[in-house]
Amino acid sequence: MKSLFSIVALAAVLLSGNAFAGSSDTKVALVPGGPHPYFAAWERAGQDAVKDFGLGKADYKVPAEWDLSQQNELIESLVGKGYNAVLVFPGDAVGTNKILGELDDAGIPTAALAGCVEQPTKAKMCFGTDTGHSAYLGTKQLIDAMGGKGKIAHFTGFLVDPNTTLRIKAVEKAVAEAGGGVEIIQVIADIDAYEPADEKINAFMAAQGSEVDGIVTTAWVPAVVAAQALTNMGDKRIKMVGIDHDEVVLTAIKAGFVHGTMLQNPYGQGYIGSYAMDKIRSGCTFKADAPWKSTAQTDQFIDSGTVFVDITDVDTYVDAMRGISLEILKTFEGDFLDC
Amino acid sequence: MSEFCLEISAANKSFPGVKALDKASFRLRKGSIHALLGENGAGKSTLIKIITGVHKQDSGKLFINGKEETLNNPNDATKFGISVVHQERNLIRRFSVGENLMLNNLPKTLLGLIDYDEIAIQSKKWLEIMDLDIDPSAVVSELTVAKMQLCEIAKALSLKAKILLLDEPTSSLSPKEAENLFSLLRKIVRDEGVSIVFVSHKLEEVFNICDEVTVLRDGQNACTSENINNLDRKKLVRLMIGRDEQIVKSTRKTDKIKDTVLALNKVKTELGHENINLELARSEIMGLYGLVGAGRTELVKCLIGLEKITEGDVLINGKKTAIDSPKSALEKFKIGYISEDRKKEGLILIHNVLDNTSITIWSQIKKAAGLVTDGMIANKVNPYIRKLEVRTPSNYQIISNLSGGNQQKISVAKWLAAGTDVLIIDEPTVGIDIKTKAYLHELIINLADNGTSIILISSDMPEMISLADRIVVMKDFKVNGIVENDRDYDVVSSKIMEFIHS
Amino acid sequence: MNRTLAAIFKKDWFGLLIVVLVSGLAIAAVKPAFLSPFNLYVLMVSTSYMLIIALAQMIIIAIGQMNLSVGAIGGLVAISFSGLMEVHQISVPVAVLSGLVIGIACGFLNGYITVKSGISAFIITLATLYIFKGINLGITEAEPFYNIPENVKNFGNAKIGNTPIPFLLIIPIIITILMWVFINRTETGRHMLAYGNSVQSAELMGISSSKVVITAHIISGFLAAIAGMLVVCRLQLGTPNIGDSWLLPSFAAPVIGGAVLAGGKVDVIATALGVLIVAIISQALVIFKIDPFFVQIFLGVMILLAVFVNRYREYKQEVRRKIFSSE
Amino acid sequence: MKYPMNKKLPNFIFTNQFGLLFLVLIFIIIFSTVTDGFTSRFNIFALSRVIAIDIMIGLAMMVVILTGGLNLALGAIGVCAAMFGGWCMEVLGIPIVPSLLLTLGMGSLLGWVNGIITVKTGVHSFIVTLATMSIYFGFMTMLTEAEAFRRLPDLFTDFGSAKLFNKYVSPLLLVSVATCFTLFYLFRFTDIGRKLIAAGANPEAAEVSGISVSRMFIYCHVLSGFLGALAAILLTTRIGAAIPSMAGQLGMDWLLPAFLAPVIGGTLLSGGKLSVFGTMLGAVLVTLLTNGLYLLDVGEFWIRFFLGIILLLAVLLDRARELLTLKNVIVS
Repeated sequence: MKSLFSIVALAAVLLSGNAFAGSSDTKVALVPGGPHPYFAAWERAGQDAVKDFGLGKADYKVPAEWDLSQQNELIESLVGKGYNAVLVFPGDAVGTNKILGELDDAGIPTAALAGCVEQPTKAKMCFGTDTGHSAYLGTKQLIDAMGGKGKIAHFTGFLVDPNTTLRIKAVEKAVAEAGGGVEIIQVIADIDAYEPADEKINAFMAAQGSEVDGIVTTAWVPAVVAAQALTNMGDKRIKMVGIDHDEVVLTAIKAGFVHGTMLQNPYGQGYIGSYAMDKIRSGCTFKADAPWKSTAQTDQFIDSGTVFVDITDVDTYVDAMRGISLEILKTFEGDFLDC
Repeated sequence: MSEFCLEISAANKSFPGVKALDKASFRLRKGSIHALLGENGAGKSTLIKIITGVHKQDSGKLFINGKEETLNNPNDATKFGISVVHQERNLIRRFSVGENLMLNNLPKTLLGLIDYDEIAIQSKKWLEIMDLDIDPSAVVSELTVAKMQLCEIAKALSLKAKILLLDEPTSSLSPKEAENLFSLLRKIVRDEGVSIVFVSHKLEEVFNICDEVTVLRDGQNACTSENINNLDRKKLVRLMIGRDEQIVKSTRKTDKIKDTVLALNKVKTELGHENINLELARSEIMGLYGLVGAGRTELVKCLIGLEKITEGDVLINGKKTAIDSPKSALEKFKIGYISEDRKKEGLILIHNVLDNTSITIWSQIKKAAGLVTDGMIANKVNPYIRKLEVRTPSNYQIISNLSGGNQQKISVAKWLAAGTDVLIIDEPTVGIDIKTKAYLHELIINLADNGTSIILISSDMPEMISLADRIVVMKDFKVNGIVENDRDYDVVSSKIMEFIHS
Repeated sequence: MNRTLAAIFKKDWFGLLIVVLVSGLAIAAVKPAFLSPFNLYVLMVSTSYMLIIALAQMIIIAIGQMNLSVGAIGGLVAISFSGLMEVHQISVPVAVLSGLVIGIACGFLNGYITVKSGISAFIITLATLYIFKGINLGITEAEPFYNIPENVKNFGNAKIGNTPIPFLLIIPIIITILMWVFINRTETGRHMLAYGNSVQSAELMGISSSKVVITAHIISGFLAAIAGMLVVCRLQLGTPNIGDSWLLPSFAAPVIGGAVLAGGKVDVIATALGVLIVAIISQALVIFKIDPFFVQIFLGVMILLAVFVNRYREYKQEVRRKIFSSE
Repeated sequence: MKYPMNKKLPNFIFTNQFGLLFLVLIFIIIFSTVTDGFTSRFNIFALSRVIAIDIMIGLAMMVVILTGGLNLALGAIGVCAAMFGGWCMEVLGIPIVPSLLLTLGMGSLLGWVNGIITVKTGVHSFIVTLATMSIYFGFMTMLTEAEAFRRLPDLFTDFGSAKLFNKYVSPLLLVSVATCFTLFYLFRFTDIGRKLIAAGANPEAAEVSGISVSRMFIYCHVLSGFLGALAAILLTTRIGAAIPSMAGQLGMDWLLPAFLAPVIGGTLLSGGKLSVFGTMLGAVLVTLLTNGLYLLDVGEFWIRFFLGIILLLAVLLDRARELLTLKNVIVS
């Protein structure tokens, strides 16, 4: 798969860039919310972190289902197995806190990766994308592309996911800032499965396709399906800003059917996250005056980089990502850690 | 070709725990109606299952038209022209009559698709043989039970059956329908060259139509292919139960019957009963007699609140009352109903003896916090289980493992335990062997003598006349007449018949 | 003539047909866009694979069982189908064929175990659901297959001439017709319904349970396979998630179509209309911009309504049956 | 409890529970020898907590299966109840105990609605609860706007992480086990319990025998809702907040444990026969397996596959046992 190759390339670059020495007994577990292509890069990132920073282990462990309890069970079993640091994409922004607290009591440092848990939390940090913020930026991009006026539709994921509510609010915020010119004509949610997404999004296109000028999608599946729909319709009038790096979206960008997408940095998250965990286990602590960003959910947030990619840089987004990852890594210890 | 179309010699069959057949033999003469008799558990059903290929005999030979054959499954039996009409209705209720008849070899068009016109034509032929005037496209579920029965026989014939097994065919038919059935049987034996194995507990019927008799007792032959003319009822019974039959002749004095416990006054029901007026006195046995579809069971079901009474009054001990459910019938008014349909409404087959016998009394005997232990139950019901001589290895035996007779005893026992004032007994002895039957008759009389009022529904005329004090004759959901029973069979039965045909 | 008319009124699908027409016209009256060619196209597309999914469940309902693994089979076939083409460069026809084989195999497994063990299909298919989905995830590790051959993609988008009718709809239509013939006009089909009506009676009539049950499950697997591949054509990628969302709609449509879960009563046409109704509703919800929060409630209420209607139609019949069947 | 129960002890060998107990022990031995960390304090504690919740969910489904029906809305009911409870505690500031009672009340109420509809329409509860699932869950998301209630009283949330018996066991497990004994008493030693079972086994016969079947069925649904709410409470203390996604989309993440435990535990899907302790052991077995498989490194993506296989083996094994025991039954 292309995305994988690019990640390998990125890895190579990072390798040459920085040689960290020393070996430790840190055994990091990278636990996504469930089986999902977004996290695939974590596996490679973990392996590289082991090589580069001499960790004991940094394994990518996927819950059998996209289900909070399953994730908790997995994490608990991993701890039972002797993993002593956990990077987790919170199965629920609130619900995951409890187990993080318990891990902390057991002397196991944890951090939220790719998505945040809401404070108060025992997670050392949230290293990832501010879901709200990226939705906000994406919408901004879209509004610019639309020339500051027009009708917007917003497609997003499960309503029961607190992030969804954040995204809806963020999009509204961006629209509000754009002044009267832009309005949201429809929000379609709960389409994290492909078949209903296909049905609903196309139904929307059929009913509103002529009126709507822009589409912003803030979840993986809607992004893929909407990109697909626009491609099938051969419609280049409607501007769309997607999210993440699914090939369908990227191809649609190249083909000009999708204006751009908000990329996140899964590899960097896994790579630097593992590094940070090791540091913390080796006695480092976060500085009091660390340059935290703060988000709707937490004020211990470190941005893993959110890049807007459009047709001009879609082929080179890997480099863009690399740049950011290197940046973060260079300054990470200095800025954040007390060792 | 031998003169016997079916022959079984020295068949043995045992199941874990019992030897069902012990060198049993059976010969069916071509073109004859052959009675296969025996108490429940004597091995009849096992023999039938062997003939129909459901079971395989452990040892012994099976000949068809003089050739030895082995039947591995029911289909084999069908191939040899053997087919059976079971006690339970076995038609597909949502399918049309025609399709049911043809289901095993549905006529097809050139494309291999089902040809419904052809079904109608072919099935019509068989229906006519059974003198059945039904549209083949009629849905089975809308037929009367009697017609379903005839359809099943028609179906058997349609399978080119040369050997027809009828298991308790009249158990749910009225005498008239039974007589009609018999003439048809004689007809198909004559015209269609069919030979019939006839299984029944009603000996009158056996003498009525059978040519030869084979009796099984404890898995062995008590007699084999005995000509009916060499037998009389007495001999036959001795062959079956190994001793003489005590015929229950009620010597009850009806004059001691006084105060009315239950009265129906101009009752009209949701199911279509019109203007029903009845009075039931304390310790009276009131018979409800009528043809299938006369609305007897339906009436009592309305009475105990399973169906709605739309007009008229129900008076209990003179008080106007509305019974909305069997629950209140039992708990408020102490009225019980022993269903005709043991398996469906009578018993919980997957539960054990104890629970089935005590189901009616849990609320009665519960202690604080609803406590009901097996011990408490056993104390209450064991007397009745003993009284009725239920044969079961333990109180924890699952009901479905008991014989039909014992099952029936349980479904009676639970109502005795409940100690009701009014007991409605629906077809108490259908498919019950003579011993148990006699026993149940005595029991019913004792109950009445001890002050319980009984409504008895039965299609078995002798039974009705030997038990009931008064016989209410119903027809088309109406009461056609009431016969005071002076226990003179001929007089009473002819009176009843008049009312039925009036 | 009158008799045939009366017969039609009695049919399960008649009421539904009315519902479809009325609701369709009503929506169109308010939003003419509803009848726009593109919208009709979308409607037919979503109907196309849902139709097959519903039939895959219906055939199992017919024999009085349930198949919880319909979606899992569909998903497994979907990823095998696309995987074979992407990873092993297998030609489309061969890929389709192997897809069908896998579906049939899964169905056979369900049927065979159910018959031989005598355990309720509900449990067996619950277990196989996990097995099939497990294989799916094991193979893909949750990564979709993207490189679907162009001709497959085109098939997923093409319309017939300049009508709004999608190619995707052709196969489902054919299959629906075949299923109708199978259920109503073939011996095996009738035997299945007979079995669904009463296992005991069917066996006494010499109908072989194992044949009936296994065949039904094979058909179910076969249909699930087709549905899975159609979805791939439609989405133009083979993602492991295909099938995850099938279970509820697969039951909803037959039930709205008046199927009896106890078995023995299903109606192909009514089921098809059931699918159409569900599709129309979920479209209406989008067209009328119904608050996303309402959507769930709406679907639930609809299923209940459908059920109430069916019950009401049966009610009087039952009273009559009570009179005859007892005694 | 296998119902109806045979007193003679040797027959226990043939009961479903014995088979399960056996399997559980076998797997415990296997896992504790071949995996590292299975017997670790942390793991056992974690197990005890997961088991506690799965038992409760299993029991909640069991009491509806008893009627020969299903309760697909179980998860939805649980979440609705939990959210309601969270609202009581956080927004209304009602003290813990009354809040919990209200939560249980809400669960029972929703169960009651299921029961009423099922009984009045005579439609199979599968369809009814399929519909109410969407309805309940829809209303919940609408009213809460998917906002979680996370500022719950510490006393309440601490309960979920409290450790007993030398930090090996969670108090949640005690709650579940206590519930098991209560249900065992109900079904084995009370008139109402016996009536529930009779009604489930053969509604017609029960009705004719003077039991109000519809009332019994409604009781079962109410009980199911009640236990569902109880499970939701346990889950809330365990994750420290009442969150709409605690049982997944439409609450369907609960369905698998809900079915596995009773079914493996020997509860008859056609109704009228249940096994409280069987359900308990079923939950233990399934949780044990998941945990063990995670520890065994079979590769996370394959876990579902192996779970499916083992589930299949478990039911087939149980079936074999049944056939074996049937042989000692007298034929007559």
